[in-house]
Parts: sequence; structure tokens; C-alpha cells
Amino acid sequence: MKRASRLLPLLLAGCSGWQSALDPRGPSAQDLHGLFWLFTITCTVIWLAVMLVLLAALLRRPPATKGAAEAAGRRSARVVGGAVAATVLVVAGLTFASYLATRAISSDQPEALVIRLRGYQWWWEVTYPHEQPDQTLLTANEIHIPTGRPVRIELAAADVIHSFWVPNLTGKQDMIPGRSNSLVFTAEKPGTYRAQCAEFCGLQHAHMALHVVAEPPEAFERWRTAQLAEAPAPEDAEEEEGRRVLESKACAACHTVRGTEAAGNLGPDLTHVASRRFIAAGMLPTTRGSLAAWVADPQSIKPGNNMPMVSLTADELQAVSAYLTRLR
Amino acid sequence: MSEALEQRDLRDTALDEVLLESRLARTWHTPPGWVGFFTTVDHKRIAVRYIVTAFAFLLLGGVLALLMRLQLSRPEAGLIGPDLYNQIFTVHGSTMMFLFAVPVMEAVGVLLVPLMLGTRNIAFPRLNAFSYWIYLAGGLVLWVAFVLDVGPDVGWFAYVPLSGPQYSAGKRADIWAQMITFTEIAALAIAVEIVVTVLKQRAPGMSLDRIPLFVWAMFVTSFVVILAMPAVVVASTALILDRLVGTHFFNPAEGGDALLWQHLFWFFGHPEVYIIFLPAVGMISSILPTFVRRPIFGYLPLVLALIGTGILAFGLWVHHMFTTGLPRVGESFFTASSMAIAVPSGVQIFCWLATIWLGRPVWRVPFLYILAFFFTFVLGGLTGVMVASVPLDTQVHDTYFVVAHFHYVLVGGAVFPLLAAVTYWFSKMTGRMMSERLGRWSVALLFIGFNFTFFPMHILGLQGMPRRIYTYQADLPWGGMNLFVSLCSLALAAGFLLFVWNALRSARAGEAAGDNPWGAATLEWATSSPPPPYNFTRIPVVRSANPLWDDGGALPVASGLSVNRRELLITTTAEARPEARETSPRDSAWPFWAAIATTIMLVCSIFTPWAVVWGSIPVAVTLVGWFWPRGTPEDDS
Amino acid sequence: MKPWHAALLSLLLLAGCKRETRQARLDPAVAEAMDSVATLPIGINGRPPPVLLAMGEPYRSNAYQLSQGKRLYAWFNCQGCHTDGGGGSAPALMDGWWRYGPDAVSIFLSIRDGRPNGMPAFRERLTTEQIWQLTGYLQSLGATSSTAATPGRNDSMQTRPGENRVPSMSRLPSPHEGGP
Amino acid sequence: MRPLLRAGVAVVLMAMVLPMAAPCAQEAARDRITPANVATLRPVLTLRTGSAQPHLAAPVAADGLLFVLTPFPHHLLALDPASPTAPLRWRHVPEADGRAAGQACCGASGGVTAAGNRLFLATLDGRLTALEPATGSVLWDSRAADPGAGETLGAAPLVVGDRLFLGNAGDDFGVRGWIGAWEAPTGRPLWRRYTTGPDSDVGIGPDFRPHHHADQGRDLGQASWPPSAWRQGGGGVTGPILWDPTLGLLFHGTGHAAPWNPARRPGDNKWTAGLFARDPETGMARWFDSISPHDPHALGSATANALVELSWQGRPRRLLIHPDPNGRVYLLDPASGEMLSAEPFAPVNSTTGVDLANGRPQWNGAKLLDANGILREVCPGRPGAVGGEPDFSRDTGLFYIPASLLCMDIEFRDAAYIRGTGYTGANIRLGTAPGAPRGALVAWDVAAARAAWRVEEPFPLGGGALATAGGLVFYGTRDGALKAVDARSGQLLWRFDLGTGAVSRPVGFLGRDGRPYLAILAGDGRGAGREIDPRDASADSGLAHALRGLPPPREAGGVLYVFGLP
Repeated sequence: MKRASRLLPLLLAGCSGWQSALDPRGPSAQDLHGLFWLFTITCTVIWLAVMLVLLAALLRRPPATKGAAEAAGRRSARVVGGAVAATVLVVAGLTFASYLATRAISSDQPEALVIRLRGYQWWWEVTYPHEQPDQTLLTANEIHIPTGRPVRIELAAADVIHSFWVPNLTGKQDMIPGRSNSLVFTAEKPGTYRAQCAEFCGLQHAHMALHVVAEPPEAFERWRTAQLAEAPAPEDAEEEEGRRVLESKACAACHTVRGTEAAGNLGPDLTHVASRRFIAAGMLPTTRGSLAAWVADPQSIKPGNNMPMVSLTADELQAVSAYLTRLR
Repeated sequence: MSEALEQRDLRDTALDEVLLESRLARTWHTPPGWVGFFTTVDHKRIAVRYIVTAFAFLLLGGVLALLMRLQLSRPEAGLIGPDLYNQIFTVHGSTMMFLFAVPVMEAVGVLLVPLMLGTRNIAFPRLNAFSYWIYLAGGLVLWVAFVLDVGPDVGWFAYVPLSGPQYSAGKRADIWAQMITFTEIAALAIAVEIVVTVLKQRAPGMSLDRIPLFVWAMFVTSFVVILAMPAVVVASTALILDRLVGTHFFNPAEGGDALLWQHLFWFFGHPEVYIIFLPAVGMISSILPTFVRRPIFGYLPLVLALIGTGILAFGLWVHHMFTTGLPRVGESFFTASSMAIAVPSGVQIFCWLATIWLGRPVWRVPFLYILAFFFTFVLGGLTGVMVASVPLDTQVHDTYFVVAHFHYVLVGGAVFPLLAAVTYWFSKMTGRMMSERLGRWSVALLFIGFNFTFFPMHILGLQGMPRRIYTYQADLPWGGMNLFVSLCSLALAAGFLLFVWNALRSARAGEAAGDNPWGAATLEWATSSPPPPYNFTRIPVVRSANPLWDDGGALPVASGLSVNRRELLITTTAEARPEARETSPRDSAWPFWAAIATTIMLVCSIFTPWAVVWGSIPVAVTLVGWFWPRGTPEDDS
Repeated sequence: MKPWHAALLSLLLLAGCKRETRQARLDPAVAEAMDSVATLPIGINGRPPPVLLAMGEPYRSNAYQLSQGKRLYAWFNCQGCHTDGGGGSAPALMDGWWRYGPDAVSIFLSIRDGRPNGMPAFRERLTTEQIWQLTGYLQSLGATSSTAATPGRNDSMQTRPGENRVPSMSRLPSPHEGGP
Repeated sequence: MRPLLRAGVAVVLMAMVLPMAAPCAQEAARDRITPANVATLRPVLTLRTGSAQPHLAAPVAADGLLFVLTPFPHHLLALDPASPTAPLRWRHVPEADGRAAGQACCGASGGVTAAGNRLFLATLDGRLTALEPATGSVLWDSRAADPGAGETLGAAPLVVGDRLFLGNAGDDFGVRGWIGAWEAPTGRPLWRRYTTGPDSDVGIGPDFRPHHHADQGRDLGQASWPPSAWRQGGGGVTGPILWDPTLGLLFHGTGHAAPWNPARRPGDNKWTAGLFARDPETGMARWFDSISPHDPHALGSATANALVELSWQGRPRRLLIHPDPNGRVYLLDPASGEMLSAEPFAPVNSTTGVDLANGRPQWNGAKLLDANGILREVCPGRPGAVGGEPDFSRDTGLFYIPASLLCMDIEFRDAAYIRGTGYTGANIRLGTAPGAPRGALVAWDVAAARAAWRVEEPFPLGGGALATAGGLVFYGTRDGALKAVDARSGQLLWRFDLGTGAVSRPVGFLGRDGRPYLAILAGDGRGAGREIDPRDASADSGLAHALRGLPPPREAGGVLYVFGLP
């Protein structure tokens, strides 16, 4: 009990963050957060009550006479019966509360922005479908959403089961091969929320993260337009060389940089890779150094991932990292 | 002539106590040394062997847990790579569930059920021996594979398609699936034995309402085993067929379904939790009266709660699948049923509280474990109510919150009672008592270590830390708490080590125990510590639920059993009226050879499906040997 | 430890030791050494790089490496011409007949440098290690005897028997049957 | 052993001429082959090509000479069937780019055209050559396609006046389709119009007046694709180009969209899988009919078309007949592109009909999938219901379609674009219902828009049909028969065992001696040929599976047969 009272403030204080169920930033997460506290408080009260009764039972002087013991036994029977009835009521109440929360969360939102998310070992492919096909946007490892508007994420898996979870915005939903799931949520405040794969998916399950960037609708539209453009042209000789290396080496077989000859789609689309906050599925912040480190030795950073170590000379590596940094 | 007749059918009625004991000892005797080791069918020897093996696996699994805590103690630690980490957490989970928790609970049942029922041996004792060897082989297969870097790395739940042929190359997942087969066979064998023993071998007069609650718990557990295990048999067989033969049970492109695996697995996997928990409930119900010096409060509600839990256990497997996108109606149903399990659990808790309320506590080590159980299990049960709610589960599913929850339920709800049980019944295994002083230390270390290790994991889970990650990035706010958890896990480990040290030391040099050192009420205390191979010189007759308390010192006995062949008393199912005499098989090495043959078949079938065909020949040969009449008095009857 | 446990353990040690090690990262120097195959001028047959033998030929005997090869087969469009191994606009790979020889080096060279009749070079598309993985997989695809280390079937439409379950070639007509 | 042997076969062309003509001078020379005398047809010349590949290109006759193009690596042979003892006039062996051998996609074979006293050769590996027909000397030589990207030349060029028109192939490799024009006398390129991309690339300008609303708009060849996907969008002009002297227009179909997997290319994927009418001067498009927008089964529409004049709904009318791979015969107005009818000639379950008002097919939702996954029993199966080039007979008013009646299980997978490798993203198993015929010669009554009769065949037909003025239809089968049937009734009149399957069109011509001849280049009906392992049901895009039970050919390589009347 003492410990619990010590831990409770810790629970309240230390738990906000950019990947936390206790720091809700959207209506779904808020509903869940409310439900969480309802359950937590109810359960804590019950636990405390049980512990108090236990304590009292231990410290209590047992009935001295046989008659007193029998009376106590009868009383206990009534109390136990009452407690069981109370349990039934509490359970029914909590079931109803969780049913209401489910209904609130899973209500259909016809005007929602649709985003398709496909889980790969160990990265995420993000598609923004559009009735006009050339406005379809394909990107990876970062979802941008407008604030205040519901979004529906359609979830699919390319290989094994993954699970999409942005705790600050809503609960998780699995991505299962051969099945389609979806998740509707709204972000109310601008911000970057970290999401992580929540179903064990193999070697690099630990490094399969994604960032959800909620921004005002205008900023979102700006981002969308910018992402639809082809890759920016190299601006100096080094970047030009980097583009040449990227097109002629193994990079182009797996990655797309729209506007160049690189049109592979085995790995994430790199057309605007430098505009994303992180590379390697939320692993490293996007800097020229981290891009170079990643290209130079992906298997040391994320052992077992599907990007091989392509042998490049130091100059080629420099050039490629310069060009990739240009891809904003 | 009359001499010969007497030789063939000598009854215990004809003999006095001393002569009877020597004749019984000769009949039920197991040869010493290696021969006896491999041939014995004595349920007590097999149970002790089972318990020791299970605790060895507990320690091995614990070492793996410490390795995981070491790796997670700081962000991006490079001590253990993802490949090894995945093997470690898979082997940890599989070991704890399949090689420790289930077997150890069944083993305590094998030890105590015949003693509590007042019979001489368990039903089907050779099957019992076979069960142990198969269990041991399954454990060795898993651990030898792990040592050889072929340990399964797909999680103890082995979800397809990750564990399927495309994404899990090599033999790792096959090892896991075949290990399941071994433990399934072992568990099913014991379940059948216990069901039959409970139904037909009870002491005369032990009607259904006088059966000790631990026996009731094992009885319900055995039914759960018998009903739940086939699901995982189907699942793991389908997985092996998919992987080795190229069938398409789980291949959506050819009409299979990846979610089918989860349904099958959890249809077993959730009852599995109750297979572990129900015996623990029985232990509490049987130990608690001794330490509050009064009979259990609410025998009937407790029995009904056991049965209710056993039935409900099959109605809530879907709560492991709340995030797979099932229909909302189904989710609501399973939310309700998952929460409903709180009702029988509540009944049990309230009855125990009332028992304590009405009794006078005796502060010995088993009672301390029971108090630790109350503290942790109630907490774990309540987080279970949270996890049962679909919307909340979407936030906490597959996070450290769930890790914390089920360790509270399984360690708090099952391991603490188990440790209480081992301490309590230690004298029936070794004839000695465990050290009270060391026992108190280990209770304290375990209780504090456990809570400080696992309580923060709730918070880690809510802070977004998923399960089964081999590391986490430094910019995530999990580092401090993980370090704290890792440090506290050392205290927990120390508690277990102290317990084992205490057990080992006390087994050699502990204080010698009398027949009934705790002053308990049930039949296992009516014989010596440790009991003789035939358990009871004469079969006791039961006239109440607490025979040793209600009948004072001397129990009435039933007689008429043959002494020159192994013979048991069969009683009626409901009233336990004597019905027949039945022989119990003699020692045999054939169960051991059958286990070897089965092991060879199962291990080789990992490499070629044809092994099932040719491997079944030696199995058939050993089974023929097993059942071949050998002209012993038992065969004559 | 009981004697038979020890026997079993040592048996398994002998049989299975390190058969399933998964090496994610190859030392760059080793990768480079794996590229140096000694070959005949016509690009057929040759001596595999010594480092491969020193490593115990993992690309042929390690199930994980074989499954990586199988993944690459699908990812790098081998299927586009060779289909699932039965061939199409390019020759079959599972029939046990090889235009340029069945040995690992020939297959490696076919992938790395391409062949004149339409096989493109993958030198700049795959790393040396990946080419060896593919080579190992292709050898298992055309294998006529079953092996313990084998890639499993894919979770996709099944069009042919599994890699280690291809029946003996004697049941197939030779491709030159009826030839001039 | 094997490569050496193969090389030998390829390099040493064994022009073993077997003079088999038995001079029967008693009978009077007949000037045409008719149902009455077809039974007397007999080979006057056979020639083994030595190539084991499928022989797809029909021989070409001009000035009494027969020009035979063998499969890649090509040999072009000029033969004189009138002099059976020494038929070979000359041989041209173009330098071959071996890369094309593995890239003969979509039935591409290269081809020969004779026009204006010149011979034009389009080779599979992308070479366009003009030759002197009499001597075989090269007049000019240029490169039209890049085999390194998987681009090949599909069909024979079309020559109109002094212009040469040619399309490319390479849909299965993600090559952008195009049609180009060259100056026939000099080989100077004139224009090139693409199937995908912005209007300037496609040749869409102010004269473009598509009949259907959905085809109107700016830059649809770009806007109907996801960003940049049109660059690898396929739509090759694989089939023959048709010239309409009355309207002065070119008609051509466009091939399928790439990759096969439609999930990777949301949108209508213009201008693939449709029909273009183009101005031969500039290449600018006049109209376009989208036959299969989005092309969900990657069938394309690059089949041979025909122009006919007949009575349609009571009045005479010029019609463009387009037998589409989707199993329907489309009747169109050649001037406007208006769709008049689209009825199925083969079992079809992928569409339930065609909305003639907007030109769009009515898809069967059960046979559509815009995600990775599997579709079962889709009819027709790839590469489509049109097995070979159809022919129209003015006398009967029937359009003879050699049909393939296959259905497919198609699995859509991830598709990776890697230059010069197959860009499909799908896996196919072809088959039919048990007992059902796999092929048929369908006689299509154009005016009635229904089949008049059909001749069922155990195997899908792969070569074209020839309808003669004498009232006969000739066609070859994969199981090695050359058949002549009555053009009105379909009754089998004559059958000749070729010894090897025929997947090319028979041709009829008058020899230098003024007598009628019939020629067919037979050579391996087993699709991609012998280097197939039939245990893989997806081998050769599933065709190997559909040809189960096809006996191996008796002849090791291809054989040219020339038949004459006695």
C-alpha cells in the first residue's frame, strides 16, 4: 500500500511523452485514457479494500466461543455473498463502460482522410490514395495528417503480421497478411507522435517505428504538394555524382527516386527521404552523417534487415550522402 | 495346497501390522540403483523427479530472463543481438509455460492426489513413467537445440506466418512445434491418470463433497487439459505439415488463413493459464486451513468456482486477439466473458478472506507465501480486468503492461502458491522440513524482488514500450525504469536461488518431519513422511472432509486387499463405496523404451515426414513389450 | 547427466552444430574475397573462392541463407523470366539442366556477369553475398536429392513441388530427346 | 554439352532441302485452291530451319519469292518455291544482340514486310533493316529498340507509300510502348508517339476527338497513372498496324499496362489497352477507344484488326473489327471510334458486358482485385482469347478467329522494376474446366455479332488463320496439324501432319510459275519451347500447364512447308 501510494504520483507525472498512452492527443486516445483511469481507480479501490480486509482478518482476534464463531461464520457468508454480488455489478458496469468506449472509437467517419499503410519487415509503406491517380502519393515511414480531421488508416501486411500503434492518438490494430483492417482517429493538436510495430515480426521488430506528424490542414496540403513533386535536381557536382552512383549501383534496384532512373520498390521510396524526420523506420534522425552511416553499414545498425551492405568507395559514399541530403 | 492358495491370494486381513508392512514392502518394492531408476512406476518417485526437473527448467528459464534484463537494462545495448534475443525470449516463454508451470503443477498432482485420496498408486502408473520420460525428452530437445543455436525464435505463441515456412527458415520453429508435441503427450497422460484416479480410486467414504480441494482443482485442471490440448495438437501439427510437407493450412493464397493459427493456439493458450492457475488455487485452499486452524470457508462455492473457471476458460480465448480486427459483436461478447471470470475468482478470494477472518493465523513460511499470493494475485487479477476490456486492450496489448499483468498472475497466482506447496509438502517428498529461517528470507526477497521488478513494467507498457523488443532507442524515456527493473530482478533471482538452496540443504540435513508436522487435516498426513511405496498400510476410511481433525488420532481402515500382488481398492464414482479390487502394474522398463522410441520418431520427423512412418515401428514394438503379459500375479487377476 | 543424455547430446552436437547460425553482417573483406572466383576464360566452371570453403559453404547448407536466396529470387524479378523455376522466356531452373554448368561458380557468374542470351548482369544490383545466396538457392531448386537444409514453401500460389521434393530427373525427358 | 549443342544448332543453319515434289503433269494447272481440290495439296518444298524456338513470324511472299524469317537469332531466307531443287536465293543473317533472346515478350517475334520493291526487316533485338529483295543486300540499317531495357520489336512493319510504321514490344519489362514512322527509302526517323506520358509524347493535339468522354482531357497518359508510373507503363504496339486508305488513318492497338499487378498502378492507365487511330503524316492521334481501362488482368489490346465493308443493321457500312484479348469482338466506326458492338467469342467471365455508350466494360467484381492476392478462374486467361491473327472472308462475311479458350488463376505479388528484367508482379496458372476444349477456330458472323460455327481444338490455337478466295480456311495447330476447313460450314476438308506444332499464320501466294502455293512455317507449339519444366504450373506464364498432354514434336526444329496443287 505504501509502495502503491509512492508509485501513484510517478504514474501521474512521468508518463507523458511522444509514445505514451497516458498523453492523449486525440479524441480516441482521450476516450481510452478516461476509460483507463476509470478502470484503474475502480481496480485500485477494490485492491485496497481486499488488502484492508486481509489486514483486518490477520490482526483480528478470532471469536472466542463456539457460538460467536458460528455467528461470525453466518455473517461472513452474508458478506461474501454481498461481495460476490458487488463483483458482478462492477464487472457488468466496466463491461458496459468499455462497450461505450468501443462504440465511440469505432464509429464510422465518412469524411475521413484515407491512408493506406502496409507493413514490411521492418518498415512501413504509406500511400495516400486519391481519386486522381497522379495525385496518389507513395512514401514511407512517416505519416502526415491534418489536425482536426479524422483519418482512416487502412492496414495491410506484405509479409508477416505487424501491428500499428500510435498510443498518443489511439489504440493499436494488427496488420495481417490476407486480411484488411482499418483504424480511424483524429489528431487534435499539431505534433509528432511516435508509432511502433506492436506485434512481434522478426529480427528487427524493435526497430520498426514510424512517426505520425499532425499539422494544420494548410501545412498538410503544402507537404502533400511538395511530396508529389519529383525529386529535386542535384545542385552541385558532388550531388550530381551521388545521383549517378545511386542510379548505377544496387540502390536503384530497390529504391525509387522519382525523376531519376531509380525505380525499384523493394525498399522505401527515397524521393523525399531528407524531408522525413527519421531514416531506417524511425531509427536514426535524418542527417547527412546518419544517412552516410546507414548506407555504409546497415547491418551493424539494424542487424538482419533486408538492406545489404553495398560496397562503395569513400568518395561514392560522400556523394551519395550529399545527394540523399538534397532529397528534401 | 492351502499354502499355495494363500500364496496366491493373501489378504491384508490375515496379517498383523508388522508382517503386513513387510509383505506390502516386498510387493510394492522397486529395485535400488539404475534398474529401479529406469523401471519404477511409484507415483511419488516419478512426481519428485518431475518436480526436480521442472525446477531445473525454472532455473534455466530464469537465467534467460536475467539475460534479457541484462540486455534491456540500457538502451541500444549490444550484449545480445536480435537473433539470440528472439531465441532467448522464445525459449524463456516456452520453458516456463511448457516445461515448468504445467508439468510442475501436474507433478504436484501426481504426488499428492493418490496420497490425498488414500490409494496406493496412481491409475496407469506405467503411463505415468512414460509421461516423465517424454517430458524430459521434450525439454532436452528444446534446450539442446537452443544451445546449438537452433532454438526457436518465433515466440512461445509462434504466430504464423512468421513461424511458417516462408519466414522461419530452418528447423527452429519445427523444434518448437515438436517440443509442444512432447509436452502435450506428457500432460495428456497425466490428465487421464488423475481423472481416473479421482473418479475410481478414492478412499472408501470419500464422497464428492469430502474430496480435498486440491484434488478437486487437479480434477478440473485435468479436464481442461484434456479439452484444451487437442487444439494445440491440431495447431502444431498443421504448422509442421505446412512447414515440412507443404500443406496450406495457414497460407491465405491457397485458401488457408493466418488467423486460424491464433484461434487454435489461444483456444489452448488461454485455458493453459488456468491449467497453471487452478492447481495453485487448490494448493491455497488445501494449505490455508492448516495455517488458520479451521476448515475452509465455503467448500461448495469454492468447488463451483473451480468448475466455473474451468468452463469459462474456454470462452475467452479471443481476448488475446482483440487487435486483430474481429467483429465488434464478438469482441463485446468476449469482453463480457473475460470479465466474468472475475466472478469465480472473486468467490475464491472472498472465501479465503473469510477463512482467514474466522481463523487464527499461524505465521509459518507457507502462510507467508499465501499472503504474498494475495497481494500480487489480486493486483494481477485486476489488471486482467483492464486487459479484458477491448478498448483498453488496444492500448496495452503486446506491451510491457501485459508482461507485468501475466507475471503478476502467473508468478503471484501460481508460483507463490507452488513455493508454499513445496515448503508445506516437503516432508512428504523427503521426510524432512525446510528451514524456516531461510524460508522467511526467500519469501521476503521474492516478494520484494517480484513487485519491484514487475510493477514498473505496467508503467513502461503505458509509456509505449512494446513486448519482444531486443532493444530500444536512447531517446525513448524507458531507460531509467528498465535499469531499475533489471536491478530488482536480481533480488527476485536471489529469492529463487535461496529457495532452491534451502530445498537442497533441507533435503539432506533438514529437521526430520513426523507424519503430520503441520497438524493438517487431509489423508496424506495419515501416513509416514516420506510415505512407503504402498502409501498406506491399510486403506483409510473417510467420514468427513477433514478426516484427521474430525476423527482425532485414529482413522478407521478398510481391508481385504491382496498383499502379494499390487492391488488397489476401486470405489464408486459419487459415494466412494468400495466396488472392486484392481491390480496395479509392476515396474517396467518398457515405458522408458517407448519414450525413447517416440522421441526418435518425433525428432526425426522434424527432418523428414517419412520418419512418422518408419519411426512408428519401434514405437509399436515397445508398446507390445509394454502390454505383453509376463506371468506376474498382476497379470493373473 | 545420464549416459544416454550425453550420447544424444554429443550426437546432436556432431550432426547439428552451427547449422543454423544466422550471420547478418559480412565483414567487407570477406565479401570482397568472395567475389574473386577463379574461372575459365569462357566463364563456365571454376574454383569457388577459398573463403567460401573456409566458411563451410553456408550459402548451400544453411537454411537461413537459402531462404534469403529464395527471397531475392522473388524480389529481383528472376520470376519474371524463369517463372517459379519452370522457365518461360528464360530456361527452367528446376529441371537439373544448366546451360552453363551446374556448379556454384558457373551459376554465380551467370548472375553476376549475365550471359549473352538474355540473362542480364546483376553485378550492380546485388551484392556479392546476395549473389551467393541466390546461387545456393538455385542449386537447391535444381537439386535432385532432398537435403535437411531447405527453404520452405512461400505463402503464395503453389505452382510446383517444394525445393527439396523435386522428383528424380530420371522421370523427365532430357531436353535433347528427339534432337538431331 | 548442352550450350555447345545449342550454339551449333543456332549457328549452322541446316537448310536441308528435300525435293519432294512429284511432277504430275497429267492434270491441268489449277489457278486456285478450292474445297474440291484441297485434298490433292501436297508439299512441294520443305525446309528445316534448325531453330528449336517457336516460329511465330509468317513467311512473306513477294514477286513469287518466299521470305522466311526464322526465330531469333534470325536468319532471313529468300526461297523460290517454283524451283524446288535449288530454292535458296539468298540468306541474310543480321548481327544479333543476344540479350533479346530472353526477352521475347508478348509474342514478339520480329517480322518482314515486302513493299515497293524493298524488303523491310524488323528484328527481335530492335534492328530495322531495308534489303534488296532480289539479292538480299542491305540498303539501310538502323536501331529502333533497346534490348537492354527489355525492348523488342514485335510485328512486321507496315509500309505505306514511302513511309514505314513500326511499334515496339516490351510490356512485360515495363517498357513504354510506342509507334514510330521512318522514311522507307532512307531509314530516316520521322516521328515516334508513345502510349503513355504527357500529350506531347502520346501525340495528342487539337485533332484528337475521342468518342468517349472518359478519354477527353489533358495529359491523361500521365494523370491516369500514379506519379512517374507511366514511365514504366508498358502499352507496347505489339500487333500489326492497320492502314485505312479510305480515311487515311492508321489503326493500332496498345498493349497491356505494366506491371501486370493492377494494385501497383491505380487509375485508368491511359493509353494502354485500347485502340488508336492516328494520322500517318504526323502520328497525331485522331481518336482512342479504351477497351480495358486500368487493364485489371493485363491483357492489353494489341491484337490484329481488320477493316470490312458489310451491311450493318440494314445499311452498308465500313467497320473496324477488333477481336480483343478480353474475349470479345468489338465493332467500331473507323472514322469516329464509336463502339457498335462488343460480343464474346470465347468463354468470358471477367466482364459481363460492355457499356457501348461510354465504351467501358462492365467488370465482374468477383474477378477484380486491386491488392496483392489471388484471383481464381478468370476467363479469358493471359495472354488473351485471341490466339493468332484472324482473317476475314468477304465471300462468307465471316471473321475467322483462332481462339484460345483458357482461364487463369492469377496471383498478384509485389512487382519490382529493375531495368531489363521482367516487370510483372503476378504469377499465372492457366487451365480450363476438365473436358472443355482449350482452343477453337471461331467463325464470327460480323453482321449478326455472333459465332456462326466453331471448330473445337484440344489445344489453344497459337497461329493465325488464312481465309482464301476459294472458300477455304487454313490454320495450324499446336499439335502439329495444318487444317483446311470449309469457310461456310467449318467442315474439315484436309489435314496435314506437320511433325511439329504451328504457331504462325499460313500464307497463300502465286509462284513465279503462276500456280497457287500455300506455305506455313511450323515450329514448336509448346510456347517457349523445350527449356520448360512442366512440373511448374506457372512455367511460361502458365502456358506449359495449359498444354499438358501436348505430345513432343517429332521434328527437332522448325520446318517450312510449301504446298502446291499437283
